[in-house]
Amino acid sequence: MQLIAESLAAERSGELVFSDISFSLDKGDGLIITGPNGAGKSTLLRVIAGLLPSLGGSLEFESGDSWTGLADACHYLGHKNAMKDALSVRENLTFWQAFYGPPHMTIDDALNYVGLQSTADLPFGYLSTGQRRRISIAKLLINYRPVWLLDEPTAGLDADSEQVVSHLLREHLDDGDIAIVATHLPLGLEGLKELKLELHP
Amino acid sequence: MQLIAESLAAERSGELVFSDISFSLDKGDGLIITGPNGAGKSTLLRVIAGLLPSLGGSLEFESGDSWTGLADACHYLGHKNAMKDALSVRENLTFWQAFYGPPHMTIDDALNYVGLQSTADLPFGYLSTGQRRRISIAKLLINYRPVWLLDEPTAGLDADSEQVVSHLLREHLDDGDIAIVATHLPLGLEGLKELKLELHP
Amino acid sequence: MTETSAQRSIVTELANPTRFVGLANALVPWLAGISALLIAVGLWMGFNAPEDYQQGITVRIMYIHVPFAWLAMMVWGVMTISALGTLVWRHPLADVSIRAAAPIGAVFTALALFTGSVWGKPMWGTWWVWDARLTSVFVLLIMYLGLIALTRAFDEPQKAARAAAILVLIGSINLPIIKFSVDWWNTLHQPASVIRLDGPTIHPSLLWPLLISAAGFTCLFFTLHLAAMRTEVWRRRIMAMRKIAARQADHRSKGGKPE
Amino acid sequence: MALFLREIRLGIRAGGGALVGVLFFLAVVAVIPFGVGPDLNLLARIGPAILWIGALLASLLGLDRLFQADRDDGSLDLMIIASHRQMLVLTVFTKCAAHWVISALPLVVATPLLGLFMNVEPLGIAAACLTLLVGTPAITFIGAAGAALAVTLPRGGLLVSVIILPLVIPVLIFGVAATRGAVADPDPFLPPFLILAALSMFFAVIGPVAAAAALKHSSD
Amino acid sequence: MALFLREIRLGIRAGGGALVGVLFFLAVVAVIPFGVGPDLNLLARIGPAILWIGALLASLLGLDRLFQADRDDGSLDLMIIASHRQMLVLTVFTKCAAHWVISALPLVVATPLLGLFMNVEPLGIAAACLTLLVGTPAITFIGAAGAALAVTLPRGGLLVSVIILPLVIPVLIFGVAATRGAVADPDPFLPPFLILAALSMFFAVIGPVAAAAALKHSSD
Ligand code: HEM
Ligand SMILES: Nc1ncnc2c1ncn2[C@@H]1O[C@H](COP(=O)(O)OP(=O)(O)OP(=O)(O)O)[C@@H](O)[C@H]1O
Ligand SMILES: Nc1ncnc2c1ncn2[C@@H]1O[C@H](COP(=O)(O)OP(=O)(O)OP(=O)(O)O)[C@@H](O)[C@H]1O
Ligand SMILES: [Mg+2]
Ligand SMILES: [Mg+2]
Repeated sequence: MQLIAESLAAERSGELVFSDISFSLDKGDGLIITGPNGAGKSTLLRVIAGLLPSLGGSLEFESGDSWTGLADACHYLGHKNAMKDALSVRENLTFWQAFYGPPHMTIDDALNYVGLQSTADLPFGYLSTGQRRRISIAKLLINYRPVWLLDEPTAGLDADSEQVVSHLLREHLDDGDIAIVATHLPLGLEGLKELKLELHP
Repeated sequence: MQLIAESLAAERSGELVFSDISFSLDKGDGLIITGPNGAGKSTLLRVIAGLLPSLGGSLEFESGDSWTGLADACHYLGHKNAMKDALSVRENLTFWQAFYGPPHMTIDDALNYVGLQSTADLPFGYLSTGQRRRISIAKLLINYRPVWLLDEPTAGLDADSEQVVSHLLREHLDDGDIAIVATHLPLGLEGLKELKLELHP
Repeated sequence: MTETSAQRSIVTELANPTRFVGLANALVPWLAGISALLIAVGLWMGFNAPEDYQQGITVRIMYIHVPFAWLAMMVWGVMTISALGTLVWRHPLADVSIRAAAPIGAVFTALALFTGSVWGKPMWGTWWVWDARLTSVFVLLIMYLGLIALTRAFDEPQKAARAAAILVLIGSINLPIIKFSVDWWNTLHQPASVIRLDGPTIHPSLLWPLLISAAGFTCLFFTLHLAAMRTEVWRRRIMAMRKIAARQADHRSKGGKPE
Repeated sequence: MALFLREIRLGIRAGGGALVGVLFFLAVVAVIPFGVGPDLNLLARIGPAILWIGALLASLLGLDRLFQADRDDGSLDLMIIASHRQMLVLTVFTKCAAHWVISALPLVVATPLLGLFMNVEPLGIAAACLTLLVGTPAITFIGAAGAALAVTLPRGGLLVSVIILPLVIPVLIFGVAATRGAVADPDPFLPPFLILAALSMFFAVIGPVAAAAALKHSSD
Repeated sequence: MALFLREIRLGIRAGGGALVGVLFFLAVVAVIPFGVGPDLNLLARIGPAILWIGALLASLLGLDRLFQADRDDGSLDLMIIASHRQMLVLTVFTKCAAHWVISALPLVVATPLLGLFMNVEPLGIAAACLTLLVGTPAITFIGAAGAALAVTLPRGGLLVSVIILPLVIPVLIFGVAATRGAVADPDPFLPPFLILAALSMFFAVIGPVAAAAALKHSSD
């Protein structure tokens, strides 16, 4: 498995946000994207996920398996949680599990992992900010995807949950998968590549 | 100026979230609320702001000045930014300034403080997550309120902006005002009281 | 320590309702008996009352139609008082009362409409006309159903309480419209002949059975209302208990894992 | 005042809200003739009523979201907190006023044109415009109360309409009565019109008060 | 399929229950006589038109938020990303189907009752039911395309109303005409009905395709 980006560039409402971003990730590689607010971390992730067009450059993804492309092989976790307030946590996760195809882990196990099994039957809207984020992280587990694109996964999490996320990322990378994480907070992981974006003048 | 809370308690959907919370803040005191996700930090702030009823106990606020009550004398900064995506930053801030009564600082100065003067005429929806949060922090400055209730003010901010917020808080407290801040991240401030909430069994 | 205070808060919350449940337990059988008796007497008298020379046998529908129609309006009145109870005195039972009364009121309204249109077929030659009285009762039914939908839409009774109370208060504006619709617009439906300022104009041989059965149905409403309120109080209590149980079970399953 | 400006700006910036209403109104007026057939006389007779019904239904559009957006982005919380200084009733009133300007006023403006389609005589059109101008605020104010009741429901559109419709019936009755009064000779114009105005005033008070009471306890 | 379930659940859960749809149409129909008067003959004639207008209103009340809600909470991003595996057109189609079930199907179910109230004759009721069943999907699908455009463009709302409602009005007209054709003798039933069915089919394809195309480029 390999993910190679070459001189990516993106613009927002006519202004160049970043340009000439290149990196290459192999099996088990993780990339941390850092930079000040507005540097384009989220934008870069969205470009990688295919939600925004790249102004130039190329993005190549090769997987040994049957994934048809990067969009197909990735979990994207944005700033928003993609859950419905009116549905229960279990209903939300059941939906995404069915939507993403073959399941990987049961919902109860995933909730257990993030320590929120007791909230399974609460409406999602009843959860606290950090609990919501943790449910979104549980969503990464219920279906298997080799590439994770995470945008500030630990925003609003307490110290224990940050640990859980670090641990999870570690496991994911150790399995030979790929992760790209935009974050302001140190994740406490070692051996990751780092990409520092600067505010465009 | 004094803010005294005695044995506050709150419930959410029929379940007690916390009980018997007491604290007392004098001129220049700051209170940091910490605790794991779902411990009730946001709930406590909302109770103090008067958005949720307290199950018992009392909350007393005395100010030398003409503030009629705590609700009147406070700035509440929740998880959400209370800004409209379709309006420009300046329009948003102008509205809140007018809404809150006599202005304290011009909008340009406030934006300058958080380092976002260049975004004044962009629609709020065009900003990045951290930039949005910083605009909300600028909102604290445009009208004067002696009591600040901040719910994770630094979530999503980069290191520099965190500094700015710490600095701002320091100044606010040094002026003899009061601040209550719920946060997971250390603020780098000293001499603040701390209230640790626990997950209710 | 926190656990006990949790229980205490629930106990104080239900202290009043607990007394209420005791009262309801005592009252419901008696009320049920009285209403059964009154309805039986009223209807029996009604069936032995002289037939109307014009309306024939169908006049007997009156002994149920008119009580249903009165009750349809009265129930909203009861709910209005309860709404004041919720909004002004914040009495916990007031909300229970609204919640319990709404479906009963809806059924009475539906029955009034049904008996009315069954009566209308022979009398006016049609099941339904859009006259002011009929339409306003129809609107009342919609209001009842809307209220039920609103209370059911919230997943927590506490949140629904206030919304329901406000809606009931605003909706009570409609009651006088129904009552006086016959006077304000000239309609097919007949004007008030019992409840009017200058005294009833209806013949006593018809009036008495009508009044007795009306009293019977009113008792029936209070029986049903009390019983439904009791059920609602129980339901809320069970919900609260279930939550506590779930939380404890959850803790046991965690097996003392530190939090 | 600032709120009023903000709301108007938002309404215009977001665009379309008003036009959807007007076009729905147009749809109503366009479809009725196909229902009743090409009887111009009849059309002219029921014209005012249709105009009123169309306007009434059109003004339901968008009403359910009156407070929803503010709730979603947290503005509502701040407005509730500030309700000592800036009374919530007043805030609601201002929002209603802005909503009326954005979405009901265009309906009034469109009425003459649509009245022509319906073959309503000029006097009738003038009367319809006038009654709509006076009567639609009542709809907005009642609607605000309905919207506030259901503000916590993400998809309350239908429910809000169910709650509002029975309450606006008096407005409709007197609106149509006044309009008809202006055209048909025996019927008077002024009494129903005055009642209509009174209704608007009445609901201008009741609606915001009820809405504010509902909003105050909606936060969670 | 999971999406369909989710949408239905959401519609019911968040909107106040399955009955609200039926209730809404009852309320709309109950309002009409207050406007046009209690003339049963007249009511029978405008009955079908009212039903169609009610259907349009119910669809419009929720349609504009069809994709907005998904966009606001980030679900839409994930659906777009997954569009290789789970075609976006299909996703849109499913959402439309769910929306139709929630907002238009109750009308079809309630039509016989409503027809009775409006004194429509049995044949007319059957015709109304049938045309509504066949025709309302077109409204939903057209609306979906509009809703997608509204999400995409900053001022989409405006565009939507200009593009969408003109497309919807013909559907309404054919629907009403077909219903009338079944009752009134000189007018034919089959031709407008077939056109209606064709319109529904046509938009069932065009609508989701257009919506998917618009959505694909909506993210920013
Ligand atoms: C669906 C159709 C009908 C509805 C919704 C309806 C509704 C009502 C209501 C609300 C009242 C209470 C009025 C009051 O207390 O002032 C009432 C009373 C009454 N109705 Fe009806 N009604 C219907 C049909 C009929 C028919 C067909 C008749 C017979 C011709 C009838 C005869 C009466 C009588 C005699 C009273 C008692 C009036 C009095 O003495 O105050 N109703 N109805
Ligand atoms: N939807 C949008 N439309 C137009 N411009 C945008 C949009 N979102 C972001 N931008 C602009 O793009 C630039 C980069 O934003 P981006 O969200 O990628 O920053 P970021 O690095 O993720 O910041 P943060 O740390 O605050 O999340 C910013 O200057 C911002 O103003
Ligand atoms: N709107 C709500 N309705 C019902 N229950 C809620 C609601 N919001 C939060 N809760 C519950 O109240 C408890 C406390 O939530 P709160 O938001 O105060 O936590 P918090 O300490 O702020 O957590 P975080 O660090 O995640 O922000 C949680 O158990 C949560 O499930
Ligand atoms: Mg970002
Ligand atoms: Mg919180």
